[in-house]
Amino acid sequence: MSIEHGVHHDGLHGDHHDAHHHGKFIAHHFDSAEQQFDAGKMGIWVFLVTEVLFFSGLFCAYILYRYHHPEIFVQAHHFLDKVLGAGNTIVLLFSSLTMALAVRASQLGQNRSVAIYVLITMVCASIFLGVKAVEYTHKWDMGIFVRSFFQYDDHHHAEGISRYLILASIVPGALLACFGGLALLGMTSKGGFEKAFWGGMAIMVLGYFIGVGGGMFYMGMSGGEHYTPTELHHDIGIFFSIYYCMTGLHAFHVIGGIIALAWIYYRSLACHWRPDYFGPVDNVGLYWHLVDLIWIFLFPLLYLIN
Amino acid sequence: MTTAHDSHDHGFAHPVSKKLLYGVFFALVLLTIITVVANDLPLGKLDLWVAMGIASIKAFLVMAFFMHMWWEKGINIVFFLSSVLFAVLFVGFLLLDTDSYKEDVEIFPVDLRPGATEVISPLKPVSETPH
Amino acid sequence: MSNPSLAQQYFGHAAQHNYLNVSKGWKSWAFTLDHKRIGVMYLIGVTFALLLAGVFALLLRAELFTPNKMFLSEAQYNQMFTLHGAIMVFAFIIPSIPAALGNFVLPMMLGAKDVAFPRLNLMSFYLWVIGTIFLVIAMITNSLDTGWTFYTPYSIRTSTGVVAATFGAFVLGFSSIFTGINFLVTVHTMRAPGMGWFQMPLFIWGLYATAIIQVLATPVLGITLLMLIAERLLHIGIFDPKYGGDPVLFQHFFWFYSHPAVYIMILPGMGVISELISVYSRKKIFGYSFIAFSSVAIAILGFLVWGHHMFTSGQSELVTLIFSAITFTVAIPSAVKVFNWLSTMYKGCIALVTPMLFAMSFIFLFGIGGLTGLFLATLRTDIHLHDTYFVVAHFHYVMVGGTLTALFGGLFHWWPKMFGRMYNELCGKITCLLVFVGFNVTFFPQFVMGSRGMPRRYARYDIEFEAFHQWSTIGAMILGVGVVIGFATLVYAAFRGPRCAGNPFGAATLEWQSSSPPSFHNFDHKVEFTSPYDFSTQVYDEELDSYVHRNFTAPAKPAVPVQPQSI
Amino acid sequence: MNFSLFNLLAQPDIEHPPYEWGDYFFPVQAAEGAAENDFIYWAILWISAVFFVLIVAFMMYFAWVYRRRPGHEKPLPSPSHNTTLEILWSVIPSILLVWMFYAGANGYFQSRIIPESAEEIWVTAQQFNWAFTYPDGDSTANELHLVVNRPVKFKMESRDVLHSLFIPAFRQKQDVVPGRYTYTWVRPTRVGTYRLYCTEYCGDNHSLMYANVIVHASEEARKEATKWDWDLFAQTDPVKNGERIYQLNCAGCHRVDGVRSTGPPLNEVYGTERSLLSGTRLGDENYIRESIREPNKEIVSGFTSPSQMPAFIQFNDDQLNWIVIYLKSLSGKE
Ligand code: HEA
Ligand code: HEA
Ligand code: HEC
Ligand code: CUA
Ligand SMILES: [Cu+2]
Repeated sequence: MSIEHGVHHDGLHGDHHDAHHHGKFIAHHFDSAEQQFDAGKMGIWVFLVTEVLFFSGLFCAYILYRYHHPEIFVQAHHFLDKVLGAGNTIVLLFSSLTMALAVRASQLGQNRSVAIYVLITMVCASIFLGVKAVEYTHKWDMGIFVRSFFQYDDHHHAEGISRYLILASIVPGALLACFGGLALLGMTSKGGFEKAFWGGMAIMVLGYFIGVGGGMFYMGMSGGEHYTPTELHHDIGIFFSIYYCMTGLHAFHVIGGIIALAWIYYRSLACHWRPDYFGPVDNVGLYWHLVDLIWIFLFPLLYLIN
Repeated sequence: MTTAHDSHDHGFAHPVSKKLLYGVFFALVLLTIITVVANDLPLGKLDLWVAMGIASIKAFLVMAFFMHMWWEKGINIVFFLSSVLFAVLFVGFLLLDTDSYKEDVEIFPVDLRPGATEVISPLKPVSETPH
Repeated sequence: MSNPSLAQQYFGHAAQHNYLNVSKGWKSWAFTLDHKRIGVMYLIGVTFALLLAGVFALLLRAELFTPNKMFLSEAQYNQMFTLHGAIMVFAFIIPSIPAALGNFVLPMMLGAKDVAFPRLNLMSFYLWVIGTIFLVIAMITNSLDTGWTFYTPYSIRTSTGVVAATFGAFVLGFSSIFTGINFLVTVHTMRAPGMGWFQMPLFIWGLYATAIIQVLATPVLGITLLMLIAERLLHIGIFDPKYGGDPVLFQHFFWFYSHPAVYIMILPGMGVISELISVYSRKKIFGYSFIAFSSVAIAILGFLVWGHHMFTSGQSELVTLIFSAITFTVAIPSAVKVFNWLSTMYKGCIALVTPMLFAMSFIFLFGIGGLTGLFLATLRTDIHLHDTYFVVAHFHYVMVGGTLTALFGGLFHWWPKMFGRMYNELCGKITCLLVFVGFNVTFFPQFVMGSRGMPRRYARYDIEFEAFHQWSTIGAMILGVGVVIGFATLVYAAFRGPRCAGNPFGAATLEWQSSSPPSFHNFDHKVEFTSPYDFSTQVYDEELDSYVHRNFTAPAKPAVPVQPQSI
Repeated sequence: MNFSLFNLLAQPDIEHPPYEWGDYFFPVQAAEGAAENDFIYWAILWISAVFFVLIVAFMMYFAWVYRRRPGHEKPLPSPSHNTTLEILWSVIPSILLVWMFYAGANGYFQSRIIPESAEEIWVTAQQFNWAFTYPDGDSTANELHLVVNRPVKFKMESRDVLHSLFIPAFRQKQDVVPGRYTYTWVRPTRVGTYRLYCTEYCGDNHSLMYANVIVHASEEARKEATKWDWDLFAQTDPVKNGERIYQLNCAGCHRVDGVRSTGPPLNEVYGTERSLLSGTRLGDENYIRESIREPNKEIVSGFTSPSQMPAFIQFNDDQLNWIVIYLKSLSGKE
């Protein structure tokens, strides 16, 4: 939110302002760093409120359909792989830990540690997306789409790499190339700032490929999600509609989180954080924990049904 | 819980001790493993509630310590919890309603759904697949 | 009374440096972070939306002059009322008072320099622009014919531009959410020193209650519209009965937002009316805390009644009963407000000027609108009245007679503050009269027509309803003229009206302590917190033709104009 | 009564409507529950009127007596709050509101609880037609035939989008929801003809989706009105029968002179290659039958999907055959 302004206002205010030291990042309309921090904090909490209610629509759809058609859910969960889901859960929990550590470091003004912790958080987020990409594309290969396109076909077991997975990896691949290239360019400039930033970005995208690699390796080991039903419930696609909506929306939030984290990473490299100014890290952290929190519920709801 | 704070003063910054953060993380991992394992136990109907109970504990841990809610201002906690309250209200009313007219939906023949004939079978006929 | 010439210097005509002339060029507006400029831009925007949707209203009224086709085909008629309703609701009425007037006034009333998150505020405005553009794109490419309610499965089947329009509404929802977050935080953290919760002006209480709804309800609209888009593009089978979905579920989702949204529309209006009645009666508002709490009560209770739009939808009897019961409870806090306003007028010193006349017509029209809500909340009668013109009349009485009237009253009240110029009182009164008369002629016959069974959303109708429709059409034209005169008066005043000083009406809320128009930082001097309804602090200054604060002392340092900030 | 502004001036011959209008404020009370509905309505109206008149009277009175004028430039001393008053004016309306809720809920349940003895009529709603199927298997389109004083239960089903069955004279309304059944019931108490409207917006011709409700004095009269006139049909030649059905049901949308109107012209359907959205197909007998029974299944190119044409499920095999024979005769092909 609005933070970085006011530098040029110093000294221009009426006398009541002189009592406070207006720091570099205090906006002109706040009286003190603490007021600004409190406002930002409350703002982000209220924003999280809207996020919870945003997801509540999908949770509601989930609960209603599960309550009325338990048989669909029991049948459908065979298509989801618990191990991948649990693995991803732990990746996200770990990212939450590093995020909390980043916040702590920022409160102590340790900008370098913030950068490292945030980078780890971003890498975890990418790993998460990579694993999800494997899960999604594997389902698409078998014709498991949303309700109206659902046409299950067990015979189609991916030999080699899924076409969909290659498509899904185009954007991350391109990003990796871009960031890598920029990092290389950054080598030449002095100060190392650009190198560190773009290098970090490249490492972040690498996380995606780590996730994909890990997911495929696991699939290869376990033979993938095996389920050969004799008869499917005619509305089974609704489960997957809900599954794709929920996890898809969650994935969008993960991507949004990565962008916000990249911004924090950038500002950490620029050494912006001080014990009286760390609001952005704290606020992005809160957002990131919420993304984790939602997954904590999604995992048992979608993957663990008996 | 003040012990969790570093003793020296940072103004409004209240860093949480690393030990606590690591401890919470390990608790979370442990709970994740427990849910996965519990899923295979024959719990019957309780199954869902056990899973949700564990998820709630995990949520509590994340909110209280990672999100510093334990030390948060009361008003922000009220705001956040109110979102859960309203979500519950929303879902609650809908459950109540859909449950009462469920029967009228269930007795409705699937093949009378408007224009539904094309999409009845979710199984692709084997003969059509190239493999 | 302190030195009038000093007062002249700081509150006098032609404030030297104000937020309007502090910087020039379109960029200084487009990228401004100043809540006042954003408020003005919002005002221009919502007025555009009102006129656009108003033209649709007049077109559809014209078509209804005869039972058979005049100049619109059935399909065109359906598009007309859909665009009218959707643009009015999403692009006009929801942002109108909060985002236009509220944006301007709220920080000043709190004695703050700006809202808590100025950049979020600007973003909210641009989201409004983008959302409205999407609605307009839908309008001119494929049009839209689902009704503003987007009920499935018709909204999935129709060939019109549902995706663009719903996406527009989705974006507008976020615009509204951001305004809500901003106001909520501003009220919590940026009140002037000394201003406790119960020293806030009641307009702020209204906006605060509104912000609660915006934050808690609008996200559900967001997800509903996304699911509708997904349903239309991918057929996810949640709302579409063809794939096992449930259309009644969609209605629940929609009204979970859209009922609370009607209180987003009215609560700020009620806040405005509380200010007007008190200022123009020059009397402390009666029952302050009851009015304040009733706003919050309406906001919260408003979440528990959405099912009253679905009494005949196939919703279960049990839920229907519960929703009907809770609906009645909302009437109590509304009644409390009306009675407190009346008591404020009692023994007051009432100036019968334009804003006060609007406030009085608000009480009249909102009274009818609210009371007819009771017929609809009553189960037996709603079975008959649902989806007839009775409902159309009800909601226009509350939305046009209520909110639009309050908006007009508020604009006339704060116009001198916003632009430092006075409007023509006679034109103001004419506007008020035309709007009042035109409005009643338009919508009163619709109650009768609805009771007789005239369904809404009908392009053609049975000849028995002809007379009612004809009166209604004539009234709409009068109303349209009134609206146009009103805006013409205001626009003329903003550019050519006689200059006026800081506080021409003698109001005691903090925004009137600034010059007119306010300077870039809102106040050039230390804000002196006084009770918002203690009019004894305001004394008339003949030289200025304005009121000044009794304890007014000139600032120690002359105010230095500062450069505006932008992103 | 006709209040048309033009008609008041010109006093032309007023076309007599096919249904009854009722008095000024309400349609006639033609079913059980109508009187109760009107009573509750009037009661709320009077309660509201009392409050409203008082409020406006006080407002005008204060505005006049305490208007700002020379000699009255300051408010008079008066309290700024009074808790007793606040309680009073919350509690009195509350009591009235509780009554409204109670009366409304009571009436509502009577309009929802379906008597055991009710006969069951199936209602099929479709853009933009109503079809009614009676217990003895007869069916009618856009005309609902009832017997006075006999309770009927409507079992309603929609073939496409939401519709709503609304009979103002009966004060009864219920949405028809696709994908499930909805129910409502009425007991007509007055012989006559009334309007039935669709009150849930359902697309282009929503406002034309009305029907007439004819309440008969006896079962026999109803039977007479609903049954197909087999004698008339069986004795003339099939082409004539088909033409008659065409005139009654199809002519609104289809012409037989090669000109397109709402639907394609029907004179050359039989025996030619039809171009459909999904490809081409020969216009044979089966195609015509399908077009009538399931118009949505295939859509003629140049028309929108879903088809605007209602599914005529009420035709029996004979009737279908007659239409086919009639269309064949038009095309001149064998
Ligand atoms: C600004 C918007 C606004 C406001 C404030 C209200 C206020 C109320 N509304 Fe309205 N309503 C709409 C906008 C609004 N409504 C819209 C847009 C629709 C239709 C949407 C659509 O379908 O397209 C609608 C539809 C609607 C319905 C559904 C009708 C139907 O479709 O069948 C119902 C049913 O209960 C209802 C009830 C009420 C009630 C009880 C109030 C109460 O809050 C009113 C409370 C106020 C008073 C009671 C008056 C003041 C008090 C006195 C004068 C003192 C005396 C009081 C007593 C004796 C109690 N409204
Ligand atoms: C804020 C909300 C709002 C407002 C202000 C209005 C204002 C008006 N409305 Fe609207 N209306 C709705 C919200 C609103 N309406 C909604 C939600 C619906 C339901 C839609 C649905 O069913 O889906 C509805 C439906 C609706 C119907 C029912 C249609 C139907 O069911 O078939 C009718 C019919 O009379 C109507 C009439 C009017 C009229 C005459 C006005 C008048 O107040 C308008 C006054 C006129 C103007 C403001 C225009 C002035 C401008 C000019 C004269 C031109 C000048 C031009 C330039 C300078 C460029 N409205
Ligand atoms: C409300 C309007 C409407 C009515 C009434 C109607 N139709 Fe149609 N009909 C259409 C439309 C629109 C189409 C084209 C879209 C489609 O293929 O469904 C059509 C298509 C057809 C076709 C296919 C024509 C072709 O060119 O291949 C036949 C046959 C047909 N109708 C027969 C009938 C008969 C027989 C009746 C009366 C019993 C009837 N229709 C009543 C609107 C109508
Ligand atoms: Cu059918 Cu409206
Ligand atoms: Cu409502």
